[in-house]
Parts: sequence; C-alpha cells; structure tokens
Amino acid sequence: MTSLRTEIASRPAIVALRRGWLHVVLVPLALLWLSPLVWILVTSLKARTEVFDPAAGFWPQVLRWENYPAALSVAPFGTYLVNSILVTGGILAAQLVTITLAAYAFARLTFPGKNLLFTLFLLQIMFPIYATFLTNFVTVRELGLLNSLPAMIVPFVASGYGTFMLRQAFRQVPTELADAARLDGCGHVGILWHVYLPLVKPTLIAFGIITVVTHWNDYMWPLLVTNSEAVRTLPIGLGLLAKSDSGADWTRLMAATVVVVSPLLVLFVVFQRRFVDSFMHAGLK
Amino acid sequence: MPFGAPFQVRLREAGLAYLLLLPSLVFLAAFTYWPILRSVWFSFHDVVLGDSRIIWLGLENYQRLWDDRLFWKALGNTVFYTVITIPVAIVCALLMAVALDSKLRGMAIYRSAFFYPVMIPSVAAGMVWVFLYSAGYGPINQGLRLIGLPDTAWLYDSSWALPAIMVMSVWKYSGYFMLILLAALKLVPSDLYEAARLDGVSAFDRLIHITLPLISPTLYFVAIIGLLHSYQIFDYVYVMTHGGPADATNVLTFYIYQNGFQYQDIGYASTLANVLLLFVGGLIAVMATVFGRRVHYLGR
Amino acid sequence: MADVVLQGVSKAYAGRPTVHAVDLTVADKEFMVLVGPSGCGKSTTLRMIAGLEDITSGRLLIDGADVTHAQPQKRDIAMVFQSYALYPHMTAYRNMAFGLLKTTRLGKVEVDRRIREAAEILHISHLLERRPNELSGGERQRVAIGRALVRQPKVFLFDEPLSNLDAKLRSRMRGELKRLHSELGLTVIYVTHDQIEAMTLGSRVAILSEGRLQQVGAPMELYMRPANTFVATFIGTPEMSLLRCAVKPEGEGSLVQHERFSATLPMRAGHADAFLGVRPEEVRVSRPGEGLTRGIVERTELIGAEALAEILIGTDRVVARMPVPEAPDSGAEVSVFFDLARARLFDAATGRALPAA
Amino acid sequence: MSNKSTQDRGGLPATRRALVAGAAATVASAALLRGARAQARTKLQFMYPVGVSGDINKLVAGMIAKFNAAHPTIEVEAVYAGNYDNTEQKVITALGVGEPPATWLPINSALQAFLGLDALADVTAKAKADDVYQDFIPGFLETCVSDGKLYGLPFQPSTPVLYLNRTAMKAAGIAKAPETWTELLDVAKALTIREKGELKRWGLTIGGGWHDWIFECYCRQNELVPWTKDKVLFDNPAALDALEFWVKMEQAGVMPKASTWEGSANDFMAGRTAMLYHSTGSLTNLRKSSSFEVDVAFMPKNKAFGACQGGGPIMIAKKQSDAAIEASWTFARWMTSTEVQSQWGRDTGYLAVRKSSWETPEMKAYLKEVPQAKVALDQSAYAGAFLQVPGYHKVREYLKSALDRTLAGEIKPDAALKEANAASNREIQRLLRRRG
Repeated sequence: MTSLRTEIASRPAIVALRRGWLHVVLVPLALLWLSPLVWILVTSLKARTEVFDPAAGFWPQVLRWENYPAALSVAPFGTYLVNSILVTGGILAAQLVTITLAAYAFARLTFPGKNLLFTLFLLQIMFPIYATFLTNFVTVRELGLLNSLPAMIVPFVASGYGTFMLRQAFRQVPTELADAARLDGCGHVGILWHVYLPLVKPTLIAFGIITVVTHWNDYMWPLLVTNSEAVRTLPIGLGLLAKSDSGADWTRLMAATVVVVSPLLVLFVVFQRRFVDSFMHAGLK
Repeated sequence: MPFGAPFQVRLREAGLAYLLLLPSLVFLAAFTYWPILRSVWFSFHDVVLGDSRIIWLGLENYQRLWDDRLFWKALGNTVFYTVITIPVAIVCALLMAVALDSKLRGMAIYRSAFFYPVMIPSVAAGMVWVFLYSAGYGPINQGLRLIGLPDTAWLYDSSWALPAIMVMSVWKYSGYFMLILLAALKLVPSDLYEAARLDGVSAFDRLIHITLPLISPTLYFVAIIGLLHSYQIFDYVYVMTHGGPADATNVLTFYIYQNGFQYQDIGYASTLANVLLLFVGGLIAVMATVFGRRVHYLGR
Repeated sequence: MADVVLQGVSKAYAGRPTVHAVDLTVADKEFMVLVGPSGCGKSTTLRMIAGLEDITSGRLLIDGADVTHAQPQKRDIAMVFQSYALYPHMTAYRNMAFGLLKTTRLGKVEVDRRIREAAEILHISHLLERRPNELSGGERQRVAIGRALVRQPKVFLFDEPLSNLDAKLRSRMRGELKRLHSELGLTVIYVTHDQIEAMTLGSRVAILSEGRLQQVGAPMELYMRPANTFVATFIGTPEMSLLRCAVKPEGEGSLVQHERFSATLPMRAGHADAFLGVRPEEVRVSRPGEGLTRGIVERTELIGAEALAEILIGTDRVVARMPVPEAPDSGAEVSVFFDLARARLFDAATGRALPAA
Repeated sequence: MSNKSTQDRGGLPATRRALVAGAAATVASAALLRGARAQARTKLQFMYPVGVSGDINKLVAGMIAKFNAAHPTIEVEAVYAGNYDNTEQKVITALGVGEPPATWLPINSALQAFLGLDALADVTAKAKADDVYQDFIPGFLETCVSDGKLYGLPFQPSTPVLYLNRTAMKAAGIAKAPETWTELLDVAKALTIREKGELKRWGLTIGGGWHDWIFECYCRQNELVPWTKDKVLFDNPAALDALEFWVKMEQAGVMPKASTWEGSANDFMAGRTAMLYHSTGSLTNLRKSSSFEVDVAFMPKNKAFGACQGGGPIMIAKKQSDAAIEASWTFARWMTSTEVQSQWGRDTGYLAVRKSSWETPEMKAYLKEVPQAKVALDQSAYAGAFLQVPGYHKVREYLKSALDRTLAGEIKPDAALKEANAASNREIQRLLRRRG
C-alpha cells in the first residue's frame, strides 16, 4: 500500500498539472470574491465626486485618508466599538456557560424527559430571533430592558445550536476518560472542567467564531432595542451612514465599513489555520 | 435497602441534570417558547403596538391573511429564496472546499478570499451590492458588458431583484459553508481515494460516490445552518430594496417587520410570524425525514 | 489486609439482570483474573468493584469496609482501562499526577517522588514530558499502569489492558505485569477474555458466563478439574472433546458406555446420561487393531512440533495431540486410547462435573 | 423621560395649576440657587431620525449642545432613532409603556397616527402668544394642524423637486427646465440616450421608495388632494390621469419602471439619469457628489403647480407635566428660531420654516452661491401636507405596490388604483373602528 501511494504521489508532472489547473479556476474565482472588498477599500479613499464620475477611473486621484476621521466623527464609533465588544463578548461568555452545562447533561447524564427536553432545545435552532423578534421585543420591553446592553444579550444567552454542537463533541469523548477521572477523584464538575472542556476546545472555538461573527454583525435586533448612543453597536453606526434619504455618502460609508470589518478580518487572517483546524476537529456532524 | 441506594443515585443524577439545564431553560422559555406561544395568542387578537387594549378577533387575522395578496407573494418569495439559495450556496461551497482540499500554494489566500464576506456586516454588504448592481456605472454591469451582455438594472427590475439578492447571499455565505465542509473533507481517509483511483474511478465519480456520502452528515448540518441564515435576508431587503419593486423582494420576515413595526399591527404580524414558524418547522421536518435518516444525524 | 469480598453482587439494567449474585473473595496480594467470553458480565463486575456502575443488590467489601455505594474515589482503588484512558491534553507526568493531587493531600515533592519511582519501575522515565499521542501503544500502556501505581491503592483493577497490543508486545507486558505483581505485592483484579492470559497471569481465575460465576480456582485446578462443560471447553486449546455416553456404577468405579466402546473409570458416579471429557493430550493414536476403539481420521493439522488430528468415533469427534512423525494421514483408520485415569464425566443434562465435587 | 424630579419637588397631589406654580417655583429657585442647579434641570428626550446624510447626527448633537449650554434649567438628550419609521415606532412603543419622549421628530404624515393615540400636546395657545403664526411659512405650519389646532412646530420640511443635470441639458441643446408635463416628456425624450437599442441614460427617474409621495404631487398638479381625514381618493379620475401619464412616460422609454431611493440618487450622480425627482433634502449631497452642474426646478405642472410636504415637525408629548411641556416648547421654539433654522437649512438642504430665516445675511449669501436652494421654498407655496390619514404606512405600501405593478405592466392603471383605494380605505376603517 505504501509503495503504491508513493508511486502515485511521485508523478510530479501530473500533480503539477492538476494543481496548475486548479489555480486557473481558483484565481479568477478568488478575484471575483475579493472584488467587492477591493471596491470598498478603493472607494473609502476617493473624493465624493470621483465615486460616480465615469471619467475619474477606478483608482482615486489622491488618496483621501481624511474620509476615515470624517466617517468616524459621524457617530461615537469608539463607544460603539466598546459596546460591540461588550455585547458580543457578553453573549459569547454567557453562551459558553449555558451550553457547556446543558450539553454535559444531554451527553452524559440520564434523567427522565431527556429526549423531550432535547427536542425543546432543538426547537430554538428552528426558531431563531428573526422568527420571534416581534414578541421578543414585547418581552424585552416588559422586562424594562429596552435601551440597555442586556437587551442585546439576553435573547441569545441560551443556544440550542451551541448545546447541540457541544453535546456531539462531548459524546465523542471516550467514556473511559470520564471513568478514569472519576477514579482520579473528580465529580461531575471536575470531569467537565478537567477532561471534557479541554478536549472539546476546537468545538468551542468553532462555535465561538460562529457566535462572534453573527452577533458582531447583527443590525436588526440592536436597532430595535436601543435608543441612545451610549448603548449602540458598530453596525448601527454604519446604518447611520447607509440609511439616509439622499443616497449613501459612499466614501465615508466605505471608510466606516473598513473600520468595522477590520478587527474580525485581521483576526481571521492571522488565526485562520487555527480556525480551520477548529472546524475540522469540531467534527461538525 | 437493596434498591434504595441506586435509586438515590439516579435521583441525584437527574437533579444535577436539571440543575445544569436550568440556565438554558430559563432563557429558552423567556425568549423562545414564550414568544412563540404569545405570538399564537396575539394572532387571535387585534393588538396594536403602543396601545394596551387587546381585542379578541377569533380567526379574523387568518381570514385576512388568506385574502392578502401580498402575504402570498411574500411567502412565495421566501420559498423561492430559501429553496434556491441554500442548495446553490452549498454546491458552491462544496466545489470550493473540494478544490481547496489539497496542498495548494496560496491556500491561506484562497480561504480568506472566500471566507471574508461572512464577516462583513449585512448592512454594509447590502449597501455595497446596491452600488455593484447599479445599471450602467455598476461594476457588475460593466463586467457583463465586457462579455457582450446587455445592461440590466438588477434591483429595479421586478424579475431580477430577488435573484440579485440571492446571488449576493451566495457570495456572503458560501465561504462559511466552505470552511465547515473543508474541515469535513479533511477527515475523509485518504486511502479511500487511493483505492478508488487504483480502481480507475474518475474524479467526478469519486466526488459523487465517496466524498459526498462520507461528508453527508456535515452537508446536512450545513443545510440546517443555511436555513437559519436565510432569515438574514431581512437585512438585505431592508437595506437594498425595502421589499420592492412591485413587492418582488418582499419576504416573510420583512413583511412581519412592516406589519409589526411600521403598521403597529402586532396581531396580524403575529399571524404572519406563525406562518413563518410553520414554514421553517416544516422545512426542517422535511429535511430531517429526507436526509436525516440517511445520515444518522438528529436521532441519537 | 486488602481483600475484596463480593457478596451476592448483582446488576440489572432496566430490570434485566446481567450479573447474577456473584460471590467472590479476592485475597490480599492475590492476582485474581476474571475471564469469560464477551458479554459474560466480567467487565460489569469489575466496574461495580470500581464504583463506576452502581450495584443493584448485594454487598461489596474492600479491606473489610462496606463500599457498596461509596463513590469511586472513596474506595482506594486504581484502574487501568482497555483504551488506557490517558488524558490526551496532559503529559504523561500530568496524567500520573492528576489523580494523586485530586485524591490525596500529598505535597508536590512526594507526588514527584512517586511518579519518578513508578516511571523507573516501568522504564518510562524518559517519556514523562510527552503527551499520549506522542507515545506508542506499549508506552501508553506503561503510563496507564504508572498512573495506577503512583496512587498506591489497596486494589488494582485491570480491564483488558493488553487487548490493544500486538501479540509480541502482549506477551512481554504479561511478563512485566507478573513481575510487578510479585515484586510489589499488589492485590489485582484483572479482566480478560483471553483464557491463555488468564491462565498465565492469575494466581486464581474466576470464570464467568452469562452473568454467573462458573468456577473459581487456581489455573491448573480449572484445567484439570473443570466444574462443568462450560469451563471444560472454555479453558484449553484446542478445547476438550466431549463424547456422549451412559454411565452406571460398577464396583469401585463406573462403567462408561459409548456407542462404539465401553470403559471403566476409577471414579464413582451414579446412573446418568453423561459426557466423557478428554483433552487432546489424553488421546493416544496407534495402528488399527489395538486400543479402546477405532476411529477415522477426518483431518490432521500441523502446528509446529506437534500435530492435531480430528478423529470421528461413531458420531462424536475427538481431537488428539501427538508428535508430528506420528501423525496419521486423513482418511486413515486408527485405534484410539484415552488416558482414562485423567478423564472426567459431566452430567449431560446439567453440564456439571460427575461426581459432584 | 418625563421630568420626574421636578414633579416630585412640585410635590403635593394638587391641581394642575398648583403643579405649574410649584414647578415654576422650582425652576426659578433653581436658577437662583446655583448649588441645586444640577438637580433642578428638566430632562427632555428628543428622538429624531436621519433623513438626509450622516452629518445630521453630528449637526443635531451640536445644536443640542448649544441649546443645553444656553438653557441652564433644561437638559435635552438627543436620540438618533433610525429613519422616520424607526423613530415613529420607538415613540409609539414608549407611549405604550407610558413613558414617551418629551419631543420627537416624525414625518408629518404621522400626525393622525399620533392624534389617534392621544399623544400630542396642543400648542395652539402657546403659538398664538408667540410669533409663530406671523413668521412661520403657512404651508409648513399647516402640516401640524388638525381641526384648526396646532400640534407641533415644523422643523425640517421638504418637498420633492426636479433635479436636472445641467451639463447634459446643455449638450442636448435644452436651455430651460420643463414647466409642464408635456414639456417634461419632450425633454425626457431628448435627454434619453440609447446606443444600439441599449440604454445609456434615462431622461427621467422618479425616486423609488418615496414615489407615492411624488405621485401625490402629481395628483395635486391635477388639482386633487387624494385624501381626506378618514379616506383616500386614489380612484379619482385625476389620480388615474396622473398614473396614466407615468405609464405613458415609461412606455415612451424615457423613464425606468422602478428605482430605489438611494439608488436613484446614485444614478443621478453617476449621470445615469438626466432628471430626477427627489427630496430637496438631498440637494447638498447631490450637489457635492456630482461631477457635473446640478440644477433644481419646480416639479412641472399640469392643471396647476402642486407639491406636498415631506419632512417633519417637532411634536410634544401630551402625557407629561406642564413644566416639561413648557420646557419642550422652549426647546421646539429654539430649534425653529430664525438663526437655527437658517443654519439647518444651509447645512442640509431642508427648508427653513421661518420667513425671517430666509432674510438673514448668511442665508442670502448662501442663496447667491446656491440659487437652487430657493426653488423648493418657492414651490412650497403650492405645497400641502402629505397623506395625513390613519394607518398611512400601510396606505403608502398599497399605493406604492399599485404604482409599481402598473409600471411593470402587471395590471392596468385603473384596476391598480381601485384596488389600492379599496384596500387603503378598508385599513383606515379598521383603525377608526378600533378607535371607536
């Protein structure tokens, strides 16, 4: 077997040809995918009249870095950034706690009503807030949480999706490890903390990425439940620039977009290998 | 007490389980179950945002719904969007993942290129695509002109506006699905491919007969995620077209929003929301019965 | 005194019993092997001793204390798992230290001393900073044993610890385990499905089948005097041949009447339908004309220095073991002798040995 | 937020007058006692939308800061609430829990909706004691009037105007803006460019998303106000005639079937359309972002000139203490003062509501530089309020859908308008029934 394998792999010409062919397909596709980003970057550095002037060409005449401070002065983006971090971080932290506990119960404990409860958890996957935002809004209002950071966090504290993902991961941990830990003197909490959590780290990271991306970019719910600048998040700041009646102010909108997108983008580019590995080891099945 | 002790042990375990589930259940009850129940209850009433009076209507809202041309249009749009966009995005993602599932130079660049749209806020993405789609000066039309295609005002045209949003959704989410599928592909044992190659199986057949069955659980998972993300279309409609032209892009979530928040007609909006719940629930049920059994997924 | 006493220990899942009232006493410093085919309840029994499964009924005493419902960590036991169950995210050292730090109040220095000492004994001192996935199967095995050793528990439990090793390594580890047991004076309860492993390792062996304890005894005792047909056929390779016959008392001994022969055995037994049990080395084959009876050689098999011949006697088959040069050709008619002084009888209805021991 | 602290200081359960006196005393004493100043401040919330461009947020913040600095007894907190719809929804939500903002800035069409909720303070008397009736431009003031009573002060009125690409017109040899529908069609034809059957430039675009607003202007140009307080009149022949004219322009190939509000502005700036119906509020952005000369003209007339008001007034909540209403009035008055309005108009392109604002030296200088800014003011002489019926949101959607589908050729104009009319009136009736 091994000799065959090396034989196949060691035909460099064929391999090179195959890879070359792939690049021929992938390079244009990647460029296609990247073109909106390029457009965003280029536009963020243009003068206002250049955006629409067909004679102006694709590249800006002069790089207008001043668009960035100008965009950021429209709204208190610093406050928005802090709020975005607090909200996204708050949701992530809360979810990690709730899903860990719940997933452990579903993966490793026996109790009456387990299947029914699990189905109830899955129900939330089917009916995310976009399907129930209306009544959720009423609830949040009644709880007196409108216009506060918690209003943007509480509906997302429990995650059927995360529970499900983590339960799958927990089930893949050999039971013998839990047994060994029990003999080593761990209770349920000890087993969870010392054995399960370290072993499902990739799943936690993968889930973390999904959560952060979702809530960092959420527009609708934060817009509905916040009133004052003190509690608003970055996408609302973008909305300020985007949703004006006279047409968007493109240069500044794009500058603001770059600012909002950059933190996640940089994180991804730097850690992407780890991200992919996480998705891999998370073994999403 | 021969049976006492194990019973106690079991009791303690159940108690612990409920304790662990409690935090989740509290929040699920408040922000998932209660809203669903409430939305059912609202749908039988005349409820107006900002007014505490609630008037019993019986089935009147459902009657209205039945006669509401725009509702049927929105439902049709939602179905169209969902059943086309998800499979297309998954196929795109699968092809990307298969292409990237080898030791290529520039892997990191390709991966980033395909994944970054996921991280762009939908408000911003929507605005950018409004520009890209513009007739005449829009980059997409300029590109199409190069290959000799006529200029189209994508978002102004009632037959193209929804497909245009769908194309953008594919751009936005394929990378996400790709990443998940890529991870699954890497777990397919390579000797299976080698065995197949020795048997003279073509690359396409390898994809169909080896890769797909082996990653089918992940495909199923991705389909579910896709379904959930299809709600995101609200953001695009809200930003890009506001439901127009001629209601061509009005989808259920947006129509619920309009009724609930613009028209303050909570009762009717709840009725619509219930239909959406049924639709999504039904779609998941269909997926579960069609694929679920084959991929051994949800059951255990 | 770290003895383990099982008194009528039973286990039932959802009302279905899987282990039936097992009574077993494991003496201090004894190497007790639980053996039986898969599904016989041996692992469940071990896990009940460990406290990983609750005991449905019966009592478990370790060192005289009733630990029937005690938590695992309170039982002062250590266990080596089939898959080793090493924590993948910890180094070998941390794996060994983890339980020690959790269950005892030992200082870091003492913990370190114990680990170094165990590592020395197990020849894994150079592997301590590695993680399990950087270790070979045999090395993992040693770390797993080391993790148990450092705890210095009253009882060691082994759950098929060698089944994931290749044949060569397995026999080496067997030797090591034996050495450890005798050098360190451990009390060991060891589960395996491999009867050879059981026979070579155990100071005593307990055989289980279908959740019931069949026989407990020293390996040779089990081999020579099996309590029933199950034990008789489970122990020994190739297995004991059973010939259907009728028994009746005759003088000091008994008369055995087979369809093709009759013989007198030195032991007394009552009237019964029975099986005559003979092991391959108790069968002798010679040219036709002599012997107790005749048979047709169905096939012969060469295994190294010896040969096995399967011989048809009436409707029964017996297996004979002999030096290779003496092996008859298949199809040949041969005379057959049995070493009747060592042969045993089993009641055909109950399978129990005759006369009842 | 209402001014709870003031109310508490006014203290005793008493008649309104006593409360006013108490509150006034509090305010007065607070002004005297510097130490107590912070506590005595009346806190007001002001919810506003962004109608025009991102800068509004900044401009409003600046104005509020100025106001607060000048008024030691009042502290206004400005809340950006999204667009007009979001603003209205937020106010209504807050009304539902009994804690409305003190003041807010909705679109003028929402007047009936808020009156239906009994949410608005009647400021007629205050206005009469002031110079409001003298100095405010009557057409703007009218948008806040129902049954002869005044419910707010117009703050940022606008009307649609016709934007023209002057450069393109010169190239086509057209000297002046079209003044009648017929001329509009001719000019649009002349400005439309097709190459080999493919469209390069539209002659005219009607900004989508608000095209129902522009449609009402067309109705008014046919001497029809297509609504009364409790019903709409979309099936009126004058409305049908307007829609048929739109269809005629579409079929002549000079105008796209549909557009979006932001998209049509982009199209104009990019030279994709030579003429554009859009809000006067877009003037600054269109002027600054276009690479050609932008001109503004009256919307062409048919039987008459006609326009309707967009933009919104500052409204004051009824359910708050008299002191808070008084403070809110002070705020609304300041926001609509001569200087502030002059500045606001110049910064945004919205129309200053006071005659005196147009006479300030700054405004005069600005008009010299940007004469286009005057057009909307002149046109507003022909402008009335926009669709002030209950449930106007839904009515707007019905009408937009009818217009869209007609232009897309899915339905005939008369059938479309009849359907929209029936659906709208049913909805209005439903809401009126609920009000009892």
